[in-house]
Amino acid sequence: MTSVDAVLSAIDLTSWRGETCVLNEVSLSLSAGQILQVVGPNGSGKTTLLRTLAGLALPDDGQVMWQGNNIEHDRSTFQSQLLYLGHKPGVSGALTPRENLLAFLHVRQASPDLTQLDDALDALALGERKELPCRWLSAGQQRRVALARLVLEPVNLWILDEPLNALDVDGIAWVVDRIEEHAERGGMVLFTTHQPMPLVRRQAQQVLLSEVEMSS
Amino acid sequence: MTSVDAVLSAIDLTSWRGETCVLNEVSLSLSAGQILQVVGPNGSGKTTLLRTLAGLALPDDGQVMWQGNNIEHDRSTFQSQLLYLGHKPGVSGALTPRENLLAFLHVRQASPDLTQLDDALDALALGERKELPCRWLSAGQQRRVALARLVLEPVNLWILDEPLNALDVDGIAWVVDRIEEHAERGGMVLFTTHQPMPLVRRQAQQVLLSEVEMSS
Amino acid sequence: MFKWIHKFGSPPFVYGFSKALSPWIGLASLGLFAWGLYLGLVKAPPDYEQGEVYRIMYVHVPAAWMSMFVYVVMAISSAVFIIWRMKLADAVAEASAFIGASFTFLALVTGSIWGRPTWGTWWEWDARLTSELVLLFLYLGYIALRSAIEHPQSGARAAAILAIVGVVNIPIIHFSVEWWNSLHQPASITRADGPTMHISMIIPLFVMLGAFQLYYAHHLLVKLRVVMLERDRRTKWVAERVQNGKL
Amino acid sequence: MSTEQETPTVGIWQVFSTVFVRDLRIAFSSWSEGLNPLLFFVLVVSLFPLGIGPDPRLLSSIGPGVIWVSALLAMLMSLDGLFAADHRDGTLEQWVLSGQPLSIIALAKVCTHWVRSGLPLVLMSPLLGVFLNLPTTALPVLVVSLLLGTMILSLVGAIGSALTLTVKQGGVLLALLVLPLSVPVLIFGAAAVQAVVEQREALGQLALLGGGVMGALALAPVGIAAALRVGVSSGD
Amino acid sequence: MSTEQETPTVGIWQVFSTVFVRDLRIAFSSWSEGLNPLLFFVLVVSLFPLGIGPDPRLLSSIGPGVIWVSALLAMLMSLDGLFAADHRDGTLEQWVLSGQPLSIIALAKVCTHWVRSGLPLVLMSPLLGVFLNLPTTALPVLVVSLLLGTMILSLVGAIGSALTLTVKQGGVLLALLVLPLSVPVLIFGAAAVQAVVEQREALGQLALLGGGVMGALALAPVGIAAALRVGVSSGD
Ligand code: HEM
Ligand SMILES: Nc1ncnc2c1ncn2[C@@H]1O[C@H](COP(=O)(O)OP(=O)(O)OP(=O)(O)O)[C@@H](O)[C@H]1O
Ligand SMILES: Nc1ncnc2c1ncn2[C@@H]1O[C@H](COP(=O)(O)OP(=O)(O)OP(=O)(O)O)[C@@H](O)[C@H]1O
Ligand SMILES: [Mg+2]
Ligand SMILES: [Mg+2]
Repeated sequence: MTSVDAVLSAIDLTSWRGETCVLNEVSLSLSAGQILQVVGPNGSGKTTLLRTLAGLALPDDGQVMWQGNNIEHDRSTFQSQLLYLGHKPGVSGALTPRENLLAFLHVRQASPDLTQLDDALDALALGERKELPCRWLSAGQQRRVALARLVLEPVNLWILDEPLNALDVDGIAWVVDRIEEHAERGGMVLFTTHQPMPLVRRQAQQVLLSEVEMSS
Repeated sequence: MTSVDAVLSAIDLTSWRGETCVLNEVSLSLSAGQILQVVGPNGSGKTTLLRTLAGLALPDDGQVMWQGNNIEHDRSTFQSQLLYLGHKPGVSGALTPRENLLAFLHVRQASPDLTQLDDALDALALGERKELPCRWLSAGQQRRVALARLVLEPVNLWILDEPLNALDVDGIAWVVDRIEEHAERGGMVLFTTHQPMPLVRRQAQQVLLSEVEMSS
Repeated sequence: MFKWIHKFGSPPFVYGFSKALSPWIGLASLGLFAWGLYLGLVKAPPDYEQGEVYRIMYVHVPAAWMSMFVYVVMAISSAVFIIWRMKLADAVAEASAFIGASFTFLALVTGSIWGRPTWGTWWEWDARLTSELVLLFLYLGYIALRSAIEHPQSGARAAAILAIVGVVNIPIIHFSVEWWNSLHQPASITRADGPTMHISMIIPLFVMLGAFQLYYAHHLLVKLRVVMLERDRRTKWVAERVQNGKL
Repeated sequence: MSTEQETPTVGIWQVFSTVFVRDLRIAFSSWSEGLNPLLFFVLVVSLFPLGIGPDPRLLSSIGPGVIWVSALLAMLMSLDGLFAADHRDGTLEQWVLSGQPLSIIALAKVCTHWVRSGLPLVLMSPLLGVFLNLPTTALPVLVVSLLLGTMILSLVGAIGSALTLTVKQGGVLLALLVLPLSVPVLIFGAAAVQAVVEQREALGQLALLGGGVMGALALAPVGIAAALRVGVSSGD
Repeated sequence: MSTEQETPTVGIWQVFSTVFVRDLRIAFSSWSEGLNPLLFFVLVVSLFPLGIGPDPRLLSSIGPGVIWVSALLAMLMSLDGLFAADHRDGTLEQWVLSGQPLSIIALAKVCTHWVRSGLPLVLMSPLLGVFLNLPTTALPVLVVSLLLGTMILSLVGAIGSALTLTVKQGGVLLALLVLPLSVPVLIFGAAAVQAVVEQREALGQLALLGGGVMGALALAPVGIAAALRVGVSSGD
């Protein structure tokens, strides 16, 4: 399943949790402009796979390669090209949406563009609430704060674990648009969702994970 | 919007959060066999409304009536007929699915039916994992544990806040079936979801909450 | 009876009542202060043991008594709030917290100043002193808890529970001198078999106590209005008052 | 549909034991956690000789105080997260909505807390007494005073823990709330031991502590329940 | 597409100050929280006279030890949640994945912790010294020793806090890990103050503490970063 021009590739990833083999020799590859959806029922190992690809979890076997190098050997090059949004949004309840986002931006960019930040918040219907501590926001609003990073951080690879969770119809449309736009500009997107998602302009490839059987 | 045979009714509920009026004189009523979906964009106050109806949050104005009595005056009668599942599933990560469910059952029933419990876990594809601490389960599996209570606790009123979150296609179908079944048996269901949900056998009524404007 | 409570407990009525009354109480308190200080500092004879130093008593003792009195008021109104859901009672508790903490602080400081010449030390880990310090912490905890909980209604109820629970400390403060033999004066005025102090020293003390009480009442009434405006800012009666310029 | 007659009422005892057993299971789901408060107690007591110096006369004269203060701190430390996990995962909401008396559920949780934190500390205390040169005649009183005292601390502390449920870094606010309330316990407890060390009667102090346990048992569960209800309603 | 040249590299100083300011903002987002570790310190110090009794000679002889032990406990208490909130809401994952040196981010977090917990406690200590009848000549040494000591405790304690990230009730396990490491700090710190009280030189102990700060500054951030990486990868 590896292709020659793959930028990100995983080779024979195997992950055990307890006595269960959650990932069994999973391989995949992703090249510029590609969208890849990881599909599988609840508990089939999608989150485990995405976390392993992002370098957050170590596989028991196999490796993840970024531009031909194992990501463990050159973490910071890989990570500076990666945006990972997982089940936990990474939004601090004590800070406002603006403060939350600014901290991430300042850590990754020398001088982030502030008008762009305000535009993004407006586009996500958070404009009125950008000075409110995030713990007061609704579930969907908190997720929107995290998702604003999609348009603020210019990186190549997006790894999104159920980005549509808790979002309303408008929110979903916004995310879908961003994903397609990103791929059109040559970026790569790896994501999961259980929702039927209309990707209009580009077709997503799918990686199918099957149900995990417990070996007993 | 109140009807004569309403079992649960809310009259002019008003809730302020900070300087924002999240619920502005919302009234609704629900009678036996009815399904009611609360609809509205992110942050429109759906969660606030459901928590208020369940008696978890106090409204600034207005009241919630159960069989004609204010729920604050006779909490335990109301609550013993209520199953509320919110954004947080109420599943302890240190306990197994079985232990989690048993604790809830034993608190509400003198002698719960254990075979029914195992059947429910099997139906939710948790059969193999019923002895695993819940913190090891995937997001969708944890939600399934909480949802198993739908078939285990014989109560009249279900209040479900985004019960379909994190569920896969099979899981969604299971929940939808349970909701329809419950209504057919004369139960009442109040729920929210952002997903297009095919209620095949019964039509859900809708309560529409509009976007919340901040008064500044 | 219930109707009566309802009328006199209604915010607009209390607001008007407080507005009309508070200046007079303030004046009366000032008057008593002047009289009490004159009696205490000029008229009362010097103590045969302590000389002139004892005169700090006229601030210390009323402040110490008030620190406990205000706490009891706070606890009782908290109980009323929890049991009958009377919002006004909670406003009284909220308005009392800061002034109560101030009285406690004053008692600690004046006690300390008094301790230096009489016991030869600013501070002693004696039971009454410590329990007064603990009372200060209770007040601070009450204020901190209220401000730490964001939803005002929840903050009010949480603080009320704390105030009620904390009231167990009041008898401990009062009886601490008897339970532990400590440096501090045993009760010489508030005892079952009558006071042991000379009458010319006691009268100014009670005048000062009256002054403190009235000052507390004055402060409470003023603060109550602020608290009520803040809470009812969205109601009709506040809007009407704002419109008529009658704040 | 009326399902009311289908569900026979649940006895209070069943509610209590269900919650008690559930919480014990969580507490001891890993052995190290079960032991933790005890180890903390031992560590704090052994810090003192390090901070103060090894003079045995000095140590034995401050011994009762040190053991008592350490016990109080160990209890406080373990109180911090008493309801936090349940609140975070939503279980607490479910208890509030269970339709059963919340004070019984609260009492069950306090009992688990005491079995996990208070009891081991009581059992360990004689050894630490010996370690700090307390006379052996003082050890029984040490044990009894800690037995009663830790019960009060569990009960009263749980109120504080419930009150600070939604406060972000509740730990220190908790200390601010609970310490003033536990000062009398500390004073009577340490005084009882000190009395025996100085060969006086300690019955009076112990009786007061016993009365405290009774009072706290009667009143605290209601307070905890009220505080939990407030905490749950004050937003997620 | 190659976006690499679009993003000029971010200096280490910017990373540090961003995280430092962000955390300070969270810490002081309510005034009461900012004050809390200090209040805890004051409360614990005042517990001892209650437990031990009011004898002034006894108190002043154990004064340095009591203040030091209380400072250590206050630091410990505030260390408990150092990374917990960030871990729970997923921010820590984001720091790990930021592509920036994690040790710098860790150092920034430790600095916030010290400013919030250590510094106020250092500033308050002279007053408590007076309360416990320490001679005024001992106060400057008390302040300096606490200044250096709390820095070491913040740095070393953060390693423990990072190690107990995924442990459920980490508080007490944290104490277990950190207390043994902080015993030398306690011994030298208290000994320095005791030395001045007994009119001896305290320079030796202070120099040792200073050396400790240097060593901890050099090594701890790397340790914390490693521990955080492990904590984040060991499950959600
Ligand atoms: C910081 C130091 C002190 C504190 C915190 C303190 C606290 C208190 C308190 C709480 C009371 C009220 C007790 C009650 O009515 O139940 C009180 C009363 C009193 N204090 Fe102090 N005190 C301090 C120092 C002193 C000193 C140095 C003296 C005199 C030598 C003194 C003399 C008195 C007297 C005469 C009363 C009235 C006793 C009675 O009849 O109840 N106090 N103090
Ligand atoms: N210690 C363990 N022993 C056995 N099975 C485990 C253990 N830890 C995790 N698992 C299993 O590993 C799987 C982890 O799945 P993961 O979280 O990656 O699923 P997912 O595909 O993201 O599911 P979802 O759609 O629900 O988010 C689950 O099936 C879980 O039950
Ligand atoms: N203190 C506050 N000040 C201003 N607005 C607030 C405050 N607290 C909460 N809000 C607003 O109140 C609303 C609460 O909405 P709620 O959580 O009920 O939304 P919801 O309809 O459930 O949304 P979702 O679909 O995202 O779950 C949000 O719009 C939130 O921003
Ligand atoms: Mg997943
Ligand atoms: Mg919601």
